[in-house]
Amino acid sequence: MNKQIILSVKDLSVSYGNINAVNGITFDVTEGQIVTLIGANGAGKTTLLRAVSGLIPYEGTVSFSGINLKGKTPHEIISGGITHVPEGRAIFGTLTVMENLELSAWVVKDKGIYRERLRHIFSLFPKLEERKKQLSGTLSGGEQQMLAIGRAIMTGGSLMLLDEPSMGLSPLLVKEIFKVILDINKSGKTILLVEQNANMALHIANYGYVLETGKIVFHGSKEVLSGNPKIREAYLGV
Amino acid sequence: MKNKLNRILMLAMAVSLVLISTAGCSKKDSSVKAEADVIKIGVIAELTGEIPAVGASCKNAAEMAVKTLNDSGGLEVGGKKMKIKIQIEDNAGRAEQAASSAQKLITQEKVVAIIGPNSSGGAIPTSEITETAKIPMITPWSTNPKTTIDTRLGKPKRYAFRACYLDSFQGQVLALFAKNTLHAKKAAILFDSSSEVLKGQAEVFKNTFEKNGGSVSAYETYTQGDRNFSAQLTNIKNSTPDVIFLPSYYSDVPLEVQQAHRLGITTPFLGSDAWASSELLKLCGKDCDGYYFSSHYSASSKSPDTIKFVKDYEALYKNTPDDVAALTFDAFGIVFEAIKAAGSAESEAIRNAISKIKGYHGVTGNISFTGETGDPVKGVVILEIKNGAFNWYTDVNP
Amino acid sequence: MDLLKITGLTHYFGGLRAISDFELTVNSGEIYGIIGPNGSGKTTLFNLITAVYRATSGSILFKGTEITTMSSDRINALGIARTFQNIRVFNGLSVLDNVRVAQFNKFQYNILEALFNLKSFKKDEALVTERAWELLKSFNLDHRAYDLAGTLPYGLRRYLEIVRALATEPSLVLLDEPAAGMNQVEISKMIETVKDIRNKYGVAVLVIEHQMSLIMGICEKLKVLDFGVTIAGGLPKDVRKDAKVLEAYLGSEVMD
Amino acid sequence: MKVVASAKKLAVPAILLVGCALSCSVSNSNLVDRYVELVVMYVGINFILTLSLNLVNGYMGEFSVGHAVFMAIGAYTSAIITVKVFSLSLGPWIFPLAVLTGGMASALAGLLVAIPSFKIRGDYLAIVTLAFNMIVKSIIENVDFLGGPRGYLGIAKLTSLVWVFFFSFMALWVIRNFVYSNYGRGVVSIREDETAAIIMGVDTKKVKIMTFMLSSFFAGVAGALYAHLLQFISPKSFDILKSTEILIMVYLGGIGSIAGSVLGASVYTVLLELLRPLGIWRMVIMPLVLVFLMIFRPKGITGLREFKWFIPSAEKKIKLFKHKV
Amino acid sequence: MRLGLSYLIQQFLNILQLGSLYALIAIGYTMVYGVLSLINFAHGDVFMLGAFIFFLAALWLKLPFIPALIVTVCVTVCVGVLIERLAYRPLRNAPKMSAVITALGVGVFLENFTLALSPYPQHIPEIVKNRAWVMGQVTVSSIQTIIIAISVTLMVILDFLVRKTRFGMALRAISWDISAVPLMGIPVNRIISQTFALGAALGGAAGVMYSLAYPVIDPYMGIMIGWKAFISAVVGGIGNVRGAMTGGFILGTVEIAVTMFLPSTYRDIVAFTLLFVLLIFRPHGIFGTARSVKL
Repeated sequence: MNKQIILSVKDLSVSYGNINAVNGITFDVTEGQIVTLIGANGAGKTTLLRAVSGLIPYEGTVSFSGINLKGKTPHEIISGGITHVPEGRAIFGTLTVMENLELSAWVVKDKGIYRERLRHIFSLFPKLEERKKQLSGTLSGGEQQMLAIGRAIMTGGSLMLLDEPSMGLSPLLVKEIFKVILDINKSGKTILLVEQNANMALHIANYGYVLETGKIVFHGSKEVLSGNPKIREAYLGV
Repeated sequence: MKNKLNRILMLAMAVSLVLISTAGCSKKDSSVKAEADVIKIGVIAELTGEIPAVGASCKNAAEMAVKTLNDSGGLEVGGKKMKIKIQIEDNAGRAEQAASSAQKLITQEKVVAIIGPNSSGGAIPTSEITETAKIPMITPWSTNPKTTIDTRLGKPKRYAFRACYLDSFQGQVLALFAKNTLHAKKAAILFDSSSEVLKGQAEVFKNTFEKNGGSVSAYETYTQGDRNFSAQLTNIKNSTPDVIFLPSYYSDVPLEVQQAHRLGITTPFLGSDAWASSELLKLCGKDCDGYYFSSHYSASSKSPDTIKFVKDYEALYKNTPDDVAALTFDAFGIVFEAIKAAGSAESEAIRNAISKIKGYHGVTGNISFTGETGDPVKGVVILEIKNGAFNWYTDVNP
Repeated sequence: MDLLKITGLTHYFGGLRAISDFELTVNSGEIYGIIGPNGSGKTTLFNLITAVYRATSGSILFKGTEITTMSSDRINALGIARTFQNIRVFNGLSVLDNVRVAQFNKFQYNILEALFNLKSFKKDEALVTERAWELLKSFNLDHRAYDLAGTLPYGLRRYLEIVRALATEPSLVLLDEPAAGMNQVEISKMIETVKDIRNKYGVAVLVIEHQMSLIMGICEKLKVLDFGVTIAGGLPKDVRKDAKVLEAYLGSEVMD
Repeated sequence: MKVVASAKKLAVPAILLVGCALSCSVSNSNLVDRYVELVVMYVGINFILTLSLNLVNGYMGEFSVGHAVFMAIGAYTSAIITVKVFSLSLGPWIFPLAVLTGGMASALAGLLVAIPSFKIRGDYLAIVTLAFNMIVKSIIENVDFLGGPRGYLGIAKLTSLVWVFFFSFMALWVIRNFVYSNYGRGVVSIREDETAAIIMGVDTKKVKIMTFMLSSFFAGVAGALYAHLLQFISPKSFDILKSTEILIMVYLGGIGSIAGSVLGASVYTVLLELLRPLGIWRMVIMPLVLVFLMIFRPKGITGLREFKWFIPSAEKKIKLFKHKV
Repeated sequence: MRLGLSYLIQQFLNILQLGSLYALIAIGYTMVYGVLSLINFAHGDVFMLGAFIFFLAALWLKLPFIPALIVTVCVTVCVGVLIERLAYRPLRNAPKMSAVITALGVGVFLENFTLALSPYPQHIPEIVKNRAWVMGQVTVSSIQTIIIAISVTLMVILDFLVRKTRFGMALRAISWDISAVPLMGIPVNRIISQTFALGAALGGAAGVMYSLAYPVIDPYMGIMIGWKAFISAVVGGIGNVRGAMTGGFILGTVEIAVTMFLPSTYRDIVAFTLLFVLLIFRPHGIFGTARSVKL
């Protein structure tokens, strides 16, 4: 396997006012892998993802496939190949399922690719096809998460940032979603997964970073992290 | 941080105080120097705000009046030719700005008399200030009776004059005109209820008309800024009047008349002095043909003064002077006449001379003051709109 | 004695059931924990108790008084205060004022006394200010008392929120994820703080938390919510062994 | 120490006394031009208006756009009193009473906006205040007793520099006391987070009623001073344009700050006079100045900071800090 | 007779004309509010500019109606976009109220700038030959027909645009949650500019039609109608395009109905009192919904 680094983050810091939400973080994501960032609420995970996709200003460098992303607009970054499934899903409630998907195809110019991806999404989530005319605000939590992931697939790109996909979902649904994430990964996408559900995240990930108050405190392969007693106590509840 | 704000605040206050006073002082110096051979008159006009057209006419006529006089060598005062200088201030159509304009003209510009403001809302507060400062003021256009009367004491103000007739007189003339000349038995009225002038005209018309045996079949209103009168006109149409009295500003008249025609109303309209602007002809086109209205003056009058005024004004400003322009011109004429008669440019002398003016030949007819009030004795002109022009129809003198 | 007694509490958002048939009894001076995955209805429960939302059905009794239909400020006056998951201190007020404003119900002076700066106003203000200082001192916030709350670091704002809640002189405090975003050292400090709230101020605590160390460290009783449904309850040591809880909250260990 | 304390106690009455004496002598001597004096009086009246609107829009964070209506109610009420009483020749000492009555009437009207504000917020509340402005203006136009569109006449010139100073100072002192009391803190807590405020026991209904009433009280006072300065009031003086003018002064100076109101009212009023030589272009330049100011100082001139004289001594240590609203 | 059928039909036509003009302008307010939560107080003045540009196009360039309309719309679009760029974009992250005050300032600037150039009201020449058809006691004029037809067409097109096109979806997405929109790869700034362009286009078109119906124009004509259109937008539920349309027709109906049944002097009192009452019962307008706050 060609182990190329696709995303490289160096000394990334973000502050809101005087508060440092992220404090000098450095990490890499290797192509084709699932990398997870775990940590409690407020540890800075979401901020980190928002910085990577250009939504908030930051210090330090983020490069994607060797291209420095600093100063680029989210629009440029997204069309450059990074997709971001935000925390809380952020689907557009007043739009139908189909409209949500169509909208996320903004950067897709080719009709053929659009149809191809649509088929792919509906094969992953047959439920979405059943509900494609329904207002997305009326979907259940799990369906909304499917739609959010579906949108990211539609946008395309080689790296997918996933922010807490398991939030508010029943265990059964969480399993289903994580299975889909694995599938997506197998289809060739690199995934950067932010999760609170450390057990599940480490279960599917190749590599993990542990965040605490804006800093990385541990990192390692999933075996290393799962074996670390401190992490087991703090995050795995065992 | 605190100190910085401290400094900003102190600085801002100091700067603004210094600025106002120096602005005042520098003017004072120059006026002292120039006082020897220049008479300064203040003009307060509605250059911005709700009736900018009135202000524009007033400003044009004022500049023309002064230019004409100065070009002819100036005004002879006590054997010496003196030039007139005017200072024009904007009151934005608002009472407080009219007051500060007046105060500024009096205390800083040291004017001997003030022409304006035209709207009663500005003229009344201004008259209070000129009364205290003992400076004569002539409002060209404010027809509100209270402009020249001190309501508290119930007697006329000493320093407030006007160049126009009163609303009550005009309203009576129009009601009688509708009754006797137009032979109307039923009249409908549509007016701007937010305008003190127009509401006054409507009320007087209604009272006089009913007193003389007529009936008012519809009494409809709108407020300033309205452009759609269809609902009111539909009501009027249903009341089948013989005449529709329309005390409306000339900018509204075309809309009302056109909308009436679109609704199939054929009843003739009758207007007041608020119609009197050459703009009306442009705005209204053929729609107003055959209607009568009252005015302060007629641009088609055969009087030589009027003919010259209209010619000069058209040459300068490329449009026919409206009544505000004519009245402003006359107001200046009255002041010049008074200065000449008094042989002095002192405010008190001017005031006394104005109150004694008899039979001044103005653009708007003969103007006399009784000496008791600031209201002139002068006639109403009734005009007919015909073939895109205002034609003199009749004069009604008190 | 039952301080808070909730029976049959159910709430719907649109057609979605956020919480259903919830039962809870908190005794005076007790520390009670509520856990469950994100979105399982824990914060909704707090919002129902403090009347941010109105319950679809069920009843909430506090000190024997029905508070289900009461307004939020009355409920607070009765003795329930809370903190918020995503800190909601008044950023535009100073730290001191955040604590003083929470004593709104404790003021005796009327509006005229305030407007004209009369004696009773000054006396009351002095008392309230003193109380605020005491609270700030005991939570080590006094050195930042004059700063705007919006300028405090994250951790201190969490404490400020707790101080603000205590300033209302409650007999029950609802803490919504007090240790979110904290590391182990900070969590142990928070554990001490929560214990203090009960021991020093005699206030019962109902706490939502994901940090197991905090929950296990302080809670005398636990309730586990999943999808708005109570799936387990009882003593912490029993709950953590419950299979359903492990499955729902901690995530199943094995995946196929 | 004791001397200092008692000196502090006397500071407020002392400033008031000295200020009154000073303004009295200034207006009776010819030290200051009448024009400057008039402009200063406008500044004072505008300051009261700005400060009173700042209470609602700045401190409480609502968006009231019809503030001129309260001015109108104060103006008409006080004018009716003085005109009726003066016809009985009862003497000018009735004037402060008339001003206060005008304020009270206006405060009662404030209740009419306060009550809908429990349910209606933001832009919808803005429309409620706007509608209220239009309704009252239309009522005045239709009531002959109030002079209709012709305006109310016969008002004596009772407003002098002394009274303007006195009421400006009272407005400043009273509103300062309010802002630094628990009510004031409650007001700011509503702006910052209304839900949190009510949960933390702030009686938001009471606070809203107090704030709207106090705000409209002082707007009424300003209206009364205005009426007795210009001796003429008509519905047009209190239209939506007047309301807009007050709004502009509030945001120009800076919200949530007494210093902001002082600066907003003086800069606006003085600038309007200073730009007079520009004639018709004055009203073109004025809004441009405003737009540039907002772009370069989006939080107004003071930007949420307060001038230290306006902070009670007990509160002085509170650090001033720019922050986002 | 007063309330005869033909009278009612006549008044109904009046309502349609007035209501559709209010609705067209209200849409401009509501769309900008949807994307930026900003009350664009300058919109009434863009409408006024539309009338003036139409006047110039008709008088100076001697253009017939349709080309004059197109020229007007193009110019107002430029003005709308320029206002957004110069006055609002620098304040995108500033407190919301600063932008509102800036909008007020821009409005006053436009009014007085126009006034400085043209102090007298202007008359629009009769570009469209007006004909009146009389049917019994009902009179229908060609201008009335044109206004209603064009307004309704524009509204149908806009409704289609908002509901069916990608631009419309982006618009609705932005009003729902602006923060997530960039993540779809959508250039938010461009959409906002386009929204301003569209709003200004509708404002300009409304200006043209307004000046057809009421051919006297002056620099302050946008103030009152602007406020009324804004009220319409709020009544409908601000941010909602269909709400703005409904609100416009409701305001038109109320204003005319009051004149029909009560002395017209009471029109403002009754109309605004009704508005007051409506907001008490529906604090978020007719189509508006409260956004729940996450605690």
